Amino acid sequence: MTDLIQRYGRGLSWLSIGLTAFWLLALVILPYLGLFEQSFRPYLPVDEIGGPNDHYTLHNYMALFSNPQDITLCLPGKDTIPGSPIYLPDLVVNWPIHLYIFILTIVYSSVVTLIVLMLCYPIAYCMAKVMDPRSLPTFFLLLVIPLWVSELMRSFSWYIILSLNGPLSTLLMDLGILSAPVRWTWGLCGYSGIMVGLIYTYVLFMLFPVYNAMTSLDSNQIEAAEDLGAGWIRKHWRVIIPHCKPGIASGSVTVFMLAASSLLVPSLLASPKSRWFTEVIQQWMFESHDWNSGAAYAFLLLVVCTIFVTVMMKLFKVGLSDIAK
Amino acid sequence: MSASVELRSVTMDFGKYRAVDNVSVKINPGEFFSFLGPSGCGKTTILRMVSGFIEPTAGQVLIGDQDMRGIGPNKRPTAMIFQNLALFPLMTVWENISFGLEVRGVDKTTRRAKAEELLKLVELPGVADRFPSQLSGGQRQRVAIARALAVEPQLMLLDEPLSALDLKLRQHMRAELRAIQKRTNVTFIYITHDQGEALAMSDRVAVMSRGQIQQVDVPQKIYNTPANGFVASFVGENNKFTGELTSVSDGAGKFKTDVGEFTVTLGQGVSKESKCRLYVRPEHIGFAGKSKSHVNAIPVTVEDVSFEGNFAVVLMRDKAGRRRSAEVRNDPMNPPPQPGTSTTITFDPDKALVLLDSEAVAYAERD
Amino acid sequence: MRNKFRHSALLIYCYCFLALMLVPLAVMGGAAFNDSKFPTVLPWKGWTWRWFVDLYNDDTIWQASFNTLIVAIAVVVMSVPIGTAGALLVNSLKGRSRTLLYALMISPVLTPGAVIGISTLLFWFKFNVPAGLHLSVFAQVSFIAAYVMLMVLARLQSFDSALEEAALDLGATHWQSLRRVLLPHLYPALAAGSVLAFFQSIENFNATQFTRGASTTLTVYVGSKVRTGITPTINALAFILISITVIGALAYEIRRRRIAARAAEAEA
Amino acid sequence: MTRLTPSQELVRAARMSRRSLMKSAVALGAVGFAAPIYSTNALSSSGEMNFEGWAGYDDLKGKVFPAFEKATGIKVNFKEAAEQDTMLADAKTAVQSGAVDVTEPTINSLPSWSAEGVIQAWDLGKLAPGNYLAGVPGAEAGGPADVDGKRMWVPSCWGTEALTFKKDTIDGTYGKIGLADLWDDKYAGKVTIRAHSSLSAMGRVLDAAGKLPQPWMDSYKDEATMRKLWDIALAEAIKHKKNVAQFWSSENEAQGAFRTNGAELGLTWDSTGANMAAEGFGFIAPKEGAFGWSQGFVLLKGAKNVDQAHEFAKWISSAEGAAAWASAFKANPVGKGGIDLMDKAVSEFYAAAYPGDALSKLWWWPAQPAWWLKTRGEYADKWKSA
Repeated sequence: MTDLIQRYGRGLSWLSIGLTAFWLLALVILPYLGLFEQSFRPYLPVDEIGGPNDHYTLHNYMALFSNPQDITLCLPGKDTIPGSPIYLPDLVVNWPIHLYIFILTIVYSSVVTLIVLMLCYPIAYCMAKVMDPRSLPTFFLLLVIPLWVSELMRSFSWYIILSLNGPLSTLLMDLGILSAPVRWTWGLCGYSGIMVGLIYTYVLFMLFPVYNAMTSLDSNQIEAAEDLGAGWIRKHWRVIIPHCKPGIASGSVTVFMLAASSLLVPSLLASPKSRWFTEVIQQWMFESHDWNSGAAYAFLLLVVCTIFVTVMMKLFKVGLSDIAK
Repeated sequence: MSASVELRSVTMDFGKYRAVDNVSVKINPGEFFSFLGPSGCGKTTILRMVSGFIEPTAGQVLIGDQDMRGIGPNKRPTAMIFQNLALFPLMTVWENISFGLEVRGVDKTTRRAKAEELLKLVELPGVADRFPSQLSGGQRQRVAIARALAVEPQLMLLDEPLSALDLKLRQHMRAELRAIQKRTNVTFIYITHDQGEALAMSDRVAVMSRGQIQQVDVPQKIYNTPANGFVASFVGENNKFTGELTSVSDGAGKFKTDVGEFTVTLGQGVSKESKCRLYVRPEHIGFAGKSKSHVNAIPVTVEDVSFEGNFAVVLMRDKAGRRRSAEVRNDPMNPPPQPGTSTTITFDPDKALVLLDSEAVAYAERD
Repeated sequence: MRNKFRHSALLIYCYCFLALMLVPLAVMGGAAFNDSKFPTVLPWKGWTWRWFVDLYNDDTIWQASFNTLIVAIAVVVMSVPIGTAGALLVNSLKGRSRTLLYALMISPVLTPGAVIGISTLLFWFKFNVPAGLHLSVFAQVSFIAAYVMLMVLARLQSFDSALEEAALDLGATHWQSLRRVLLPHLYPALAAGSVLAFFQSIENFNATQFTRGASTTLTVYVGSKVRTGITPTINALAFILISITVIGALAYEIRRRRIAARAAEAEA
Repeated sequence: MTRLTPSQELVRAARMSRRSLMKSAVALGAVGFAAPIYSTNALSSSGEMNFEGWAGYDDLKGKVFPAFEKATGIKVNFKEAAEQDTMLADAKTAVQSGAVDVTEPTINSLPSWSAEGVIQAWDLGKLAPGNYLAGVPGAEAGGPADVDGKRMWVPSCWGTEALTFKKDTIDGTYGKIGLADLWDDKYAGKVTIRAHSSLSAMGRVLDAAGKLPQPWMDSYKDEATMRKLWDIALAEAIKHKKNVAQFWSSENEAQGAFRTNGAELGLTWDSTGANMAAEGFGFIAPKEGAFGWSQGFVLLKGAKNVDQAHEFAKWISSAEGAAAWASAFKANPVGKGGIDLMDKAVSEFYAAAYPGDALSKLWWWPAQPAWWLKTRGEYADKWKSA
């Protein structure tokens, strides 16, 4: 705080505090409070609100842990590709259905984040250190073209591409690679379509921060590492990645959060086996009209994802302070 | 215009750590004043208190007799040259230089003219439209100086600005800085851990250790009559002897060590009871061949001779196995003894100083 | 030499990535000319311009596009200063308070759009602010500012605060130092943040849906078409936008190359 | 010379056009903060009404509302909503703001609307109840449209959820094909269904086969019975999950399933059947009877244009209005004489879809109270993620 005033003076400090306060109070906290309060009360008809049944309860939250269902766990390697040669025994568990969906959402969001990171890192490196900087604006412009088209339309084109009689199957059959068309959204335990859609939709949210971090790395450091005989793996692992950690962390947090809270992509690119937690929230709110439970689930998603991100950052030894050093 | 600076019992604490401990010093207008000390001695903290980035925990900072408490860095008549120069990477050279004028609302033509003029002053014409990243280290150095001068400060604060330069350039810039200071007659406060820099440029030097000033004096006095063991060992080289004073009389005495007893001169505040050591600078050591007629003589074996151009350093071991060194002028007629030979070194009593030993010495040696 | 080979491989990878990013757009663009009511390229039912004609005649789409643009601009104008202020604030805090503030700031990113929309609507309703695009702006800013904050924060950490001190020391006010020293350093992040904010706003569906009142934005319009079936009119609009961007990018690149060639000639 | 960094390039570029940049930034800012002004809320109480209805039916704006305005002088401000749930969500807030007068939910969701307390009763004196076709749900007193003896809902059009099939591969003769076919092994990977309707379809199949301990209709009575019956239906459905090519939840998804995702048989809305008709697909009522849906108007509490709203509902019950409304939705009219004024293609499509006794076998979706919807959601989740 004193640091803020020292660096930016009183006027600017108060301005930034004021703007942040407006944002967090008027646009985030206060609006959420109403729903937050509602999430602790049962869903009741209007005339019973305020009546004897209207009391605070954790019931809406506990619903996540009710309704167990026999679920045959899908293990990677089995069922991923039609006619996969690997045989794994079925693993049946009896889990609360919404908890199961919730766990899958977190797992698949993490995988998506990881894949996106691996896709983006070389590109960010290339853009920052290899590409002719004068070509960058063009490259950027072309990269953001997909953003002109709404997420819905983009996901819809992927739906078309990945569907049974879509261009991908047709192309591969014309090339003689496939003998029969394939539903590409059914792979990876029924989540391949969703993952493709999420990766495609959120890849730029990783690329920009990592690229940003990469540009601030002095090329001399890379040369120094090369000079000291570091191979390219060591060079990246010991010099470049540590420098880009803040960008990687901020990109990963963004992508993970976006993926976990995405709704359009999982509903458009679903397979008959897939379900995303946001769809459950949506269902609470708009099919069951139960805003109370919907809000409870939404806050659960918020809290658990925040905890998850914090734990992951601890695990990988990236502090918030790294993001905001 | 130049201003005086006075620190009155200034103390600065960072949490539990005391960076500056009750420092008082007065710097005269137009003076080139250096704070010399190892890293962590508190000299940078002093500079930041003068410039106004931090406020002292206790005590006063006065610039031109005015108490500076509560006055921000942008309101003080100071200009700072940062260790890493802190040139604005996204401004061209001339914009960097005239930034101080720009924020004062000076119009562009005047600013540009002033920038060109200053570039001439620092002997760097023709680079006005480049970016700092397109300049060499020495050129950037000059731009930083020009930028600081542009605001016509009464006080220039320099935070080890030469540390990133190579030796040749550093020596050149020393002279340059000194010349600019004389030309502009601005008070300079210079922070460095390089004694050569401090001695060569400064009117006066304050040697610091552990947040305290050990000695303030002109460079010659600092070198020739150090106030204590810390100053002696931090500034220049010394042969150190551990032992005790056996007799004391009128500023002189006898100092007994395990390689003999020597006739010595007593430093400031030394008495028979004080904890002290004997310091003899390498250049004050002479060779007496095998004769032992001199009053202060130590038999040694030569281990190595390193030739430095105008002088040579002779490294030896005394009979207690301690390393000793001597510096002799390069004289082809009278070459230094060859490695392996046994010889005797001597030194005059008035060049053998017994100085107060404080924990600061241990600190400096550890460094 | 090995470096050179690796660099070429990297460049090829980049261009492949770019190409892959554009594949779905090709499918979408192709559907704009397919004489099928369903926006797909397969089966191909013949070339047609009718979707462009439909687009031209669709007043709702034009009104929705205009609304979308207004909202997007308002969102950029609000979320960039807010996100930047938030980043500066977080950056200057330490320990617990930083973690708490940071968590609060990114919480809207994770909150489902419907929740944001509904809570925004209900909250402003208490102050008699009716639903409308202004509430959509508020709802969108609440989470888009977080993206901006993240980008600015990442950029801030590479900033040498000695530059600010240097500016202050030279007599600049805090405001001048911000404007001339810090902001220029943040430009890339601010530019990227603005672009991101703009596009995020354009495609926001859920939060807008609940706050928009009687006005319609493009994505909401497209979303509402899903129930009855999207027609390639939307693809026609997308095709036009994409074409303009591609042509713009190409024109820029050609012009740049020509200027570069001329400069090289002049030097030789 | 050192190469400039991207940020330096940016600064250079920005500097070159700083003036124009500043100008446009200022302009953008001004427009941005002025944006809220554009979202005007036209609320007035004469010659207008605010209607929130289904999105995507272009003829409403193009033909129906102009015709209504011509007939009555009342202008309809139309807000489109993609989902009924959106309408209810909006209605919850409109109760206080009065921004919406009338919306158009389906009759089976009326209990939720009524329980939410967002609607008020119609004044039958200002309507023409005699105009409604007999048999349409809610047309008569004492029917499902009444709450506490008051008419809360009046019909606007109706339709079905029945079987869409690929004519090449499936024999869709009425009486041969039924809901049971959805679960037949020979259609593995070729079926598209809605998660919750398909469970109802399974329930009705099991019911017809006598495999349920009590009638399927009982599952609408209380939660315990519902869970008992739906557990059975769910377990049976999961055994046949491999049949499902794609779950649909909107018209677009249903069409996509047929057009590109290889579905050949589906339990879909009639509109899907109509849209797919030109592409070799047929639409037929299953032998067990089609699911019937009926949508209609509710008057919101806090409505500002009550008289105009009545005028509107009354006009839709006239032959002309009913035909216009049904044509726009490609559905069936609720007013007497409406069928004669319908678009010929539409009326022919329906004649073909309900041959013989199909209309008498219509299985109207029962009223869906809140607890039922909630439980249905749970089962849909289990069914989808199984």
